[in-house]
Amino acid sequence: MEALFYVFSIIAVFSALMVITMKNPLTSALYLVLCFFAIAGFYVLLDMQFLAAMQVLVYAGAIMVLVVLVIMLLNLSKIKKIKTDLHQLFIAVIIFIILFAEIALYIINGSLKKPTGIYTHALINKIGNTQIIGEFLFTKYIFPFEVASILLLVAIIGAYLFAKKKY
Amino acid sequence: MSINAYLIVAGVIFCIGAFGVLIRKNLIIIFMSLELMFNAANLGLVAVSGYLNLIDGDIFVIFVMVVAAAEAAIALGIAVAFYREKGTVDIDKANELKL
Amino acid sequence: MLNISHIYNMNFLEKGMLSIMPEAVIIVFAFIVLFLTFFERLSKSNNPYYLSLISIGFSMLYILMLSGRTIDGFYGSIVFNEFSVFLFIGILFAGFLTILMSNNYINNFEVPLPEYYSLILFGVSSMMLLVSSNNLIMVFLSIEFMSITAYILTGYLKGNTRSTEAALKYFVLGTFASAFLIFGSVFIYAATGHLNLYNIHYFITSVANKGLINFGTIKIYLAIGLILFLVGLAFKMSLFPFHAWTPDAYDGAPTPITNFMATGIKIAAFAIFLRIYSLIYNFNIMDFNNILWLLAILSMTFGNIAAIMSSNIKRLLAYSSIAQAGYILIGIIGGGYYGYSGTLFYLFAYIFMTAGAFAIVVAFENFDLMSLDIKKYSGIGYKYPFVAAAMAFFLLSLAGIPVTSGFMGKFYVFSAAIKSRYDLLVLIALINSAFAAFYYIKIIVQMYMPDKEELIISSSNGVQRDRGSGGANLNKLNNDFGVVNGKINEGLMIAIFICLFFTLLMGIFPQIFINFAHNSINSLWSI
Amino acid sequence: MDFFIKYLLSILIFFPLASVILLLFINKKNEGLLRNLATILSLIEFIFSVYLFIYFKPDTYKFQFVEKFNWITTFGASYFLGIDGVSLFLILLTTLLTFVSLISSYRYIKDHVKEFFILMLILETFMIGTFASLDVLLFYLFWEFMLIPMYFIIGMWGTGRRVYSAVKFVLYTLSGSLIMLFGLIYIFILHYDQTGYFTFNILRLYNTHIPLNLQILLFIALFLGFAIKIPVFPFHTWLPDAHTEAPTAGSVILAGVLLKFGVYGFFRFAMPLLPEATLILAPIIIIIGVIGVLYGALVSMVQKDLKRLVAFSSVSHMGFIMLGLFAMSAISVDGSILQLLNHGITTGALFLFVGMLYERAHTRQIADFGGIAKKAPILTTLFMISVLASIGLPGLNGFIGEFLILIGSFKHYMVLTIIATSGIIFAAVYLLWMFQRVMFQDITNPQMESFYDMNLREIITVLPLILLMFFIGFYPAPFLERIDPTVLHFLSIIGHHGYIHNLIKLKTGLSNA
Amino acid sequence: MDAKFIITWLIPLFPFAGWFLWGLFGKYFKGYSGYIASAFVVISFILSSILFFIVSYTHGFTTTLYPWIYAATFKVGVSADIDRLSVIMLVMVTGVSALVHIYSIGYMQDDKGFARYFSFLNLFVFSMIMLVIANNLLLLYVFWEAVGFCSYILIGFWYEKKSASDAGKKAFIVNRVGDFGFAIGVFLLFITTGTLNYETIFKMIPSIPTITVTIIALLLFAGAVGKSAQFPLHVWLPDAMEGPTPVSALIHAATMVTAGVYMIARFHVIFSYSQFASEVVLTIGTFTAFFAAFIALTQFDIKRIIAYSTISQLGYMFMAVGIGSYTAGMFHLISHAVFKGLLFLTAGSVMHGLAGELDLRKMGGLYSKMKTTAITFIVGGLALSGIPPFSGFFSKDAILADVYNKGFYFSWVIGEITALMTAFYIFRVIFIAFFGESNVDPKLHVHESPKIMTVPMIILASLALIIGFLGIPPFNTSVFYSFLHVDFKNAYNFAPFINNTPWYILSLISVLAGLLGIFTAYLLYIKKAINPETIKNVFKPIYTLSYNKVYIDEIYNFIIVKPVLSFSNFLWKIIDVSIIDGAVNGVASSFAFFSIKTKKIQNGMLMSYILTLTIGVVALLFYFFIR
Repeated sequence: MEALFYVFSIIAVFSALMVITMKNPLTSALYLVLCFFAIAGFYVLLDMQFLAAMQVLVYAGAIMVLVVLVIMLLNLSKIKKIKTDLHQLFIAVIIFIILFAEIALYIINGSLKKPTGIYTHALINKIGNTQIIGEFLFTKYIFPFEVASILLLVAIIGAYLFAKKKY
Repeated sequence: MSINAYLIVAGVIFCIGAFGVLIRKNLIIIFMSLELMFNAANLGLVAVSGYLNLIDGDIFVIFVMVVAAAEAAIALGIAVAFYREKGTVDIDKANELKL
Repeated sequence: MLNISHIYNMNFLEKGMLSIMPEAVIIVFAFIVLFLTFFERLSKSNNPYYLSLISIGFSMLYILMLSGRTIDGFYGSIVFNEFSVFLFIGILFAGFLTILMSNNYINNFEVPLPEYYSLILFGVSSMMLLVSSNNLIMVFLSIEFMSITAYILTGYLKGNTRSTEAALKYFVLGTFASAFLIFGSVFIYAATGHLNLYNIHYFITSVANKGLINFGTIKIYLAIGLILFLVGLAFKMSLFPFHAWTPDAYDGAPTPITNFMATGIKIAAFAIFLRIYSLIYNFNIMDFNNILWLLAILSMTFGNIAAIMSSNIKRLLAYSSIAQAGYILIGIIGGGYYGYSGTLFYLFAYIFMTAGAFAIVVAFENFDLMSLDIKKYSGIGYKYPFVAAAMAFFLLSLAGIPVTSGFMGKFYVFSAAIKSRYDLLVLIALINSAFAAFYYIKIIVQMYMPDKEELIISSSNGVQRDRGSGGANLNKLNNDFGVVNGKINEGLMIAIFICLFFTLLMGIFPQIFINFAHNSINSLWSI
Repeated sequence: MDFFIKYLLSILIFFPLASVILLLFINKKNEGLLRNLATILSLIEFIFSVYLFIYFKPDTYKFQFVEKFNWITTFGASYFLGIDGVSLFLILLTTLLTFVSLISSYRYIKDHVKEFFILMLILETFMIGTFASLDVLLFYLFWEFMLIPMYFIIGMWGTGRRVYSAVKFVLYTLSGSLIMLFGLIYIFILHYDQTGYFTFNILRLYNTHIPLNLQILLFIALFLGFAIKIPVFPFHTWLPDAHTEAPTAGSVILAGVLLKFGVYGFFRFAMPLLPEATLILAPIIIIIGVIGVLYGALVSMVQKDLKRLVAFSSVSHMGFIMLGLFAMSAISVDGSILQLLNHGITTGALFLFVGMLYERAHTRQIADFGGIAKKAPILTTLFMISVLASIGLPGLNGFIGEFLILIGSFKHYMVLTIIATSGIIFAAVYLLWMFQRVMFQDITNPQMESFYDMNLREIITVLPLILLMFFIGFYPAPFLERIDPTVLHFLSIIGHHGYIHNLIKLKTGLSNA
Repeated sequence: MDAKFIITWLIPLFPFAGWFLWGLFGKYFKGYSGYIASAFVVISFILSSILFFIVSYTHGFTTTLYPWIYAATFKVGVSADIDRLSVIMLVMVTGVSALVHIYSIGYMQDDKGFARYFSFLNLFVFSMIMLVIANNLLLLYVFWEAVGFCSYILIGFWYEKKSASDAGKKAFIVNRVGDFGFAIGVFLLFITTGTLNYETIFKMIPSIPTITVTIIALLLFAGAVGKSAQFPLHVWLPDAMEGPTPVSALIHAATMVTAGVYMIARFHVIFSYSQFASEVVLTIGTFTAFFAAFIALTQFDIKRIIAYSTISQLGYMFMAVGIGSYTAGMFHLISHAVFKGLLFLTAGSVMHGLAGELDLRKMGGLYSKMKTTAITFIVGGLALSGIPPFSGFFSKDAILADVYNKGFYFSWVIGEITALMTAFYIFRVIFIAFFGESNVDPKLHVHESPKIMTVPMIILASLALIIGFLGIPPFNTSVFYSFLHVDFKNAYNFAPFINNTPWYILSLISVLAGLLGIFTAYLLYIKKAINPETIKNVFKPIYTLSYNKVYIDEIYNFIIVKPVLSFSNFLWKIIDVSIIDGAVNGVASSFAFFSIKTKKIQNGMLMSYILTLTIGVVALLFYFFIR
C-alpha cells in the first residue's frame, strides 16, 4: 500500500510539474491526464473506487477531451510559444516557495480531529462505496445535487454563448 | 499511510497548480493548472473523509467535479472567444482594460 | 445509517420546498424565459424583460408570505430565516434594478435577449441560494453558480473585446480564488469533521468552551482552512488585495451587469461571509478581526486612492465599490448585534445608492456609448436636471453625506466598531471617506460646474483619452461635449426613482430598516 | 396659533423646504417670478422667526419651543428640537441673512436662477435645523448636509477658481466634521457603556463621565471639526478661497452663518460634553485664537483683493470669539455669543457691499478702485458704517461684543488679552486703509466714472443689517438678557467639573495663564 | 423724570438729532441745515448753562437714561454724572461748538458736503457732550472713541485729497494705539474693582495695591497721550490740519484734544494716588510742551504751527495735572479752548480770504486787507504768548507758578523756555502774515470774511480777553479755583507746595519770557535786524531737525510701518500661501501621486493581478506564524 502511495505521489507530482512546464499545451494536457489517473489511484487507495471511476470519467474523459479538442480547434500547438517573463518567473518562484513552505508547515504541524465517523473502511467496503455515496447524494445532499444540475445547464448556455461565432 | 502524507501531496499539487497559474501565460495551460488545484483539493477531501470515517467529503468531491466540468465549459468558451478576437490565447494580450 | 424513508416523508419535502420557494420561483421563471428562445417572435420583443420583472415580483410575494419563519430545508443544506429574508429582498431589488436597466441598454447590442434575462434570473437565484446556504458544499456550489453566471454575463457582449477580456480576467481570477476556497474547506473539514455550518459552529463552540488548550493542533488546521476560505470570500467581496478583478471586470462588463456585480454579488458575498464569520470565524482560533481590520483599511485606502485619478466612471465606481467593501467590513469587524445589523443595513443602503448611480450611467450610455468618460458628463446638470440631481444624490450617499442612506449606514457600522473599541479603524475610515468625497465630488463638478477652458483642451486630445478609458468599442469620436440629447426610458426612470426613494428613506427614517436588520440578525443567532 | 407656536421650530425648518417644492413647479424661464417668490417666502420665514423672539421667555436657561418625537429608537435618536438664548439669535440671524442675501442676488445671479434660489432655501432649512436640534445625530445630519448646497452655490455661481474653492471648502470641512463625528460617536458609545441605553439626547450626554485622557483626545477630535468650520488659525485656508470666489449671497451666508456653526458647536457640544478637557486645553485654544486675531489682521493688511481682505478679517474676528468663549467667564462668553451675531451682521454687510462694488466695477482688486465716495455717497456712508462696526467702533455692534470678550477674558488671560486687544488697532489699520483706497481719494480708474449709487433694492438689502448694527450698539440689552441665562447655565455645566479641574491643577501644576 | 434728567439728556439729544437729520435728509434742507444745526447746538449751550447754574447753586447728581450692557456681572448703564467739572466742560464744549458751528456756515458755504459736514459736526458735539457727562469708564471709552471717529471723518472730510484721507486714517489709528492702552486700563480697573462706575472705583482705590493703581493710571494716560497728541503719539495732530479749519478749531484745539486732560482731571483720585504715574504725566507733558514748540519754530504752514502750539499747550495742561494742580490744568484748558479756537478760526478766515492758502511765505501785509481777522488773530496770539491781561497769561501762569512752588524746577525752566518759544513762533506768524510786504499771489482777490464768520471770532476774542479774570492771581483764591476745587477735594496730595514764591515774581518771569519771544520775532521779521537765513545757517542741524519735525514720522515709518507691512507680507506669502495652503494642497497632490502609482498594481495585466492575489494569500498565511 505504502509503495503504491509513493508511486502515485511521484507520478502525480511529476506530471503536475510537467503540466506547467511543457511548452506545448497538448503535451501539458496529456500530462494532466496522467496526473488525473494518479489521483484516481489515490482514490482507490482510499477505498473510494466510485470516485476514482468518476475521476477518470469526468476529468480524464470529459474535461480533458474538451481541452484537447479546443487545443486542436485553435491549433494551439502550432502557434509560436508564449514567452514567460523572467522577472515574473523569479517572483513567482519565491512566492511559490513561500506558499508551499507555509502550507507544508501548517500541514505538518497541525493535526486532524479524532476520527468520529461511523463510515470506517470496513463499513464502506461492506456496504459498498457507490451505495453509500448514492444514499448521501440523494438524501442529505439532494438539494446541492439539484443545484448542480442547474449549474451545469447554465454552464452549457454559457459555453454555447461564448463559443458561438456570432449571435 | 498517514493522513498528513496525503495532505502534503495535495498541498504540493495545489502549489504546483498555483505556480502554473502564476508563471504561464497560455490561457489553456492556466486553465489546466487551475484544474490541478481543484484536483489537489479533491484529493485532500477524499483523504480527510477517509481518515475521519465520514462520507461528506467524498460527496463534496463529486460537486467539485461537477463545478470543474462546468468551469471547463466556460473556460474553453472564453478561450475560443478570446482566440477569435485576438488570434492568440496569450493572456498578456488581454490588456485593454486598465487604468 | 440513514433512514431512507425520510425522503418520502411529506413533511420533509414540504419543508424543503418551502425553504427554497423564493429561489425556486426565480429558477422556474428563468427556465420560462429561456424557453422563449425557441420562439423567434416572442424573444425579440420585450417579453423576457417583463417576464423577468414579474418573476422577481412573485419571488418577493413568496418571501413576504414566508417571512417570519425559520425553515430548515433539505437536511440543513438550506435555511430560510429572517436573515435570508432581508438579503433576499436586497438581492431581488438588485436583480430588479438590473433588469430595469438592461432593457434599453441591451437592445443596443445584437445579442440574444432571453438568455440574457434568464441568466440574470439564474444569477439572482444563485445569490439567494448562497445567502441561505448552510453547508460548505452549498456555499461552494452557489458561489460557483453565481460566478459562472457572472462570467457569462460579463462576456455577454460578443465581439466586444473589452467584454470578453473582462470575462477572461474575471474567470481566471475567480476560479483561482475558488480553488483557495475549496482548499480551505478541506482543512476546515479536516479540523472539524463537518460541512454543515451549524455543526462546525457547535463543534468549535464545544471545543472553545473547554478552553483554548483543547484546540491543540487542530487549531492550526482550522486556521489555515479559515484563512484560505477567507481568501475565496474576500475575492467575491473584492477586498484588497483580492480586488484586482473588480475594476477590469466592472469596466468591461455591460453596465447593467456591472451593476449586478456591484450590488448583487457583493451583498450576497458579504451576507454569506457574515453568516460564516459569525458562525465559525469569530472564535479564539486566531485574531481574524485583525486580519479583517487590515483588509478593511487596505481596501478602502486603495479603493479611494485609485479612484481619485480615474476618469472612467465605471472604473471609478468599481474602485469606489472596493472602498465601500472596506467600510462594510467595518461592521463585521465591529461585530455583535449592532455590528452585524449595521452591516446588513449598510448592504441594503449600498444596493440602492450604487444601483442608482449605475442606472444613470446606463441612461447616458444609452444616448452615447462613449459617455463613460467623466468629461462627457460636463454640463448634464443643466440638460437633465432631475437625473443629474439624482446622480449627485447617489454620489453624495456613496460619499456618506447625511440625509442619505450612505451616511446612516456608515454611521451605523462606525458606531458598532467604536462600541467594540476599534477606534483607529474608524478614524482611518473616516479620514478615508473624507478623501473619498473628492472623487465623488469630481463627478458633480463635471455635471454642474463645467469648465469651459477644460472642454476645449480635452476636445483637442480627446482621441487618446477615449482610447484609454472610453466606453464600448465604438471608435467614433464625439467631439461634441456633454451627452447628446435623448429621452430616458421609463424603466430607467423607475429604477432611479426606486433608488432615490430608498436612499432618501433610509437616510431620513432608517428605523424600519434597522428593525428589519435586527430581526435578521436575531434569526442568524437563534439557530 | 397655538399650534403654530408649539411647532414653530419645525415650521421654521421645513417652511423653506416647502418653498422649494413650490419653486420647483415654476417654469425655469420665469425668472422674475422665481426671484420675487423666493424672496417673499424667505421674508415670511423671517417673520415667522420673529415670533420666536417674541414668544421667547428671556429669564430662563431652559430650552424652549421644545419638540420631541422618536426618530431612530434603536440609537435613541429623536427629533428633538429646542432653542435657548444662543440658538434663538443664531436662528434669527440665519433667517435674516437668508432674506438679505436673496434680495442681494437679484442682479448678481444671472443664470440658473431657479437652481440658485432652491439651493439657498435648502441651505436655510439645514442651517436652522442645525441650530435648533438638541439631538446629536440630528444635529450632525443637518450640519453636514449643509455643505452641499453651499458647495453648489460656490461652484456654480462663483468666480475665478470657483471649482477649486468649492471642492476645497467641501473636502476641508468634511474632513473636519468626519473626525468630529468620530468624537461624537465615541461619546455616544461611552454613554451607552455607562448607562446601558443608547441616546443622542445632548442633555443626557452631558452627564457622561469620561476619563480625562480620553476627554482630551475626544476634545481634539471635536476641536478639529469645529475649528475648521470657524475657522481657527492654522485651519483657515479654505476660507479665503471660498469667500473670495463665492457669489455675494454665498459669501454672506458663509461668513454670516456658516462660520457660526463652529463656535456654536463648541458651545453646545465640545465644551459641555468634555468639560475637564476644555478646562485644560482652554489656554492652548486661546493662544491659537489670539494668534488668529493677529494673523488674520496682519494678513488682511496686505491683501489686494477686497473679498479676500474681508475673509481674512473674519479669521481675526473669529479669533476674538474663540478667546471669549474659552476664557469662560460669564462676561466673555456673553460677549462671544453677541459677537457671533455681530460678526454675522457686520461681515455679511461687508460682503454685500463688496458684492455691490463688484457688480458695478467687475473687479475686486483694491487698486482698481478709488474715489467712489464722490459717485456713490449712500454706498459710501452705509459701507463706512459697516466697516466701522467691523473695526469695533463704539456705538455700533462690534464694540459691545469685543469689549465684553476682552474685559471678560482679561482676568484669567491677561497677557493674551492684551495681545488680542492690539488686534483692534490692526483692524482699524487694514479696514480703514482699504476703505480709503476704495472709496476715498480721487478717481484714477476711468471705469469708475460710470459708477452709480445704490438703488432702492440694494438699500433695502443692507438696511436691516445697518439698523441692527446701531440697535445692538446702542441697546444690546434685549440680546444680552436672553443670552445671559443660557451662558450662565453653560458655565455652570462646565463649572460643575471645576473642582476636578482644581485637583488636576494641583497635580500637574497647570496654571491658567 | 425730574427736570434735571430732562435737561441733562436734552443736551446731547439735540446734536444727536442733528446728526441724524442732516445725515439722512441733509439734501432736503439745502443750506438751512447749517443754521438749524447751529441752533441745535446753541440750544444745547443754553441748556448747559442752565445746568451750570443748577449745579453751581445746588450740587452734582447722577442720572441714568437706560441700562446699557447687562451681561452677567458686567453692568453698565447710560448714565451721566453731573458735577462742576462736567458742567464747566459742558458749557465750554457747547459754547465753542456753537460759535464754530456758526462760523462754519460761512466757511463751508460753497462746499458740496455742507449737510454732511454739519451732520458730523453735530455728531461730534453729541459725542463730546456724552464723553464729558459719562459716569462710567465704558461710556467714557465709547465716546472717547466716538470723538476719535468724528475727528477721523472730519479730517478726511475732503476725501478726494489723498493727504486728507491719509491724515484722517492716521489720526484714527494713532488714537487707536492710545486707546489700546486705555482699554487695557479699563479692563484692569474692572477686574480689580469689579465695576466701571467712577464713584465706586474712587472709593475702592485705597484698597488697591499702589503698583496696580500705577499701572492703571499709566494705561489710562496712554489713552490721553493718544487723544491729546502728546509725545510720542502726537504725530496725527499736525496732519489733522488737512481737515476744514473750523474742525481744527473745534476738535483739534478746543475740545477733543483736551479730553485727555479732562480724563486725568476726572480720574484725579487714581492719578494722585500714584505719584509715579503723575510724574510720568508731568514728564511727558513737559517734554511735549517743549518739543512741539521747538518744531513750531520753523514751520511755514500756518495751521500746522497752530497745531504744534496746541500740542505744546496741551503739554502745559499735562504738567498741571501731573503735579496735582487739576484746577489750574482745567483753567488752562478752558482758556486755551477759547484762544486756540480763536486762532484757528482766524487762520481759517485768512485761508478763506486767500482761497485756501496756508503757506506763510505766500502771505504778508494782510493786516490792511482783513482788519478784523488780523486783530482777533493778534488777540489770540497775545493770549497764547501769555501777555496780560489776556487769558493765556492767567492760566499759563497759574500752572507755572504751581510747578515752581511744588518744586519741579526743571519743568518750570522748560516751561518758561517754552513760553519764550511760543511767543516767538506765534508772533513770527503774525509778523510774516499780517505785516511786512505782501507775497500774496497778485491774482488773488484778498477779502475780509463775512459777518457770520467774523462775529464768532470777535466773540471769542472778547472771551479771550475776559475769561482770564476768572483766575486772577493768586490762583487759589480766584473764582475759578473756588468753584472747581470742590470736585478735586478727594485727590491725594502727593505733591505739596514746598515754595511760597509770590505769584507776581513768577508771572514777571513769564511775561518777560513772552515779551522776549515777541521781541525776537519783531527783530527778525519786522525790523529785519537779523536775517533769518543767517540764523538758519548758524544752527543748521537744529534748524533741520525742527523743520523736519524731528523726523518722528520717518522714524515711525521705518521702525513700525515698514516692518509690520513686510512681516504681514511674509505671513501671507510664505506662511499662508506656501506653508499652510501648500500643506493642504500638498496632501491633495500626494493623493493624486499615489493614485497614479496604483496604476502599477492595476496595470491591466492578468499576471500581476494573480500575483497580487497570491501575495495576499501568502501574507495572510504568514500572519498566522508571526502572530
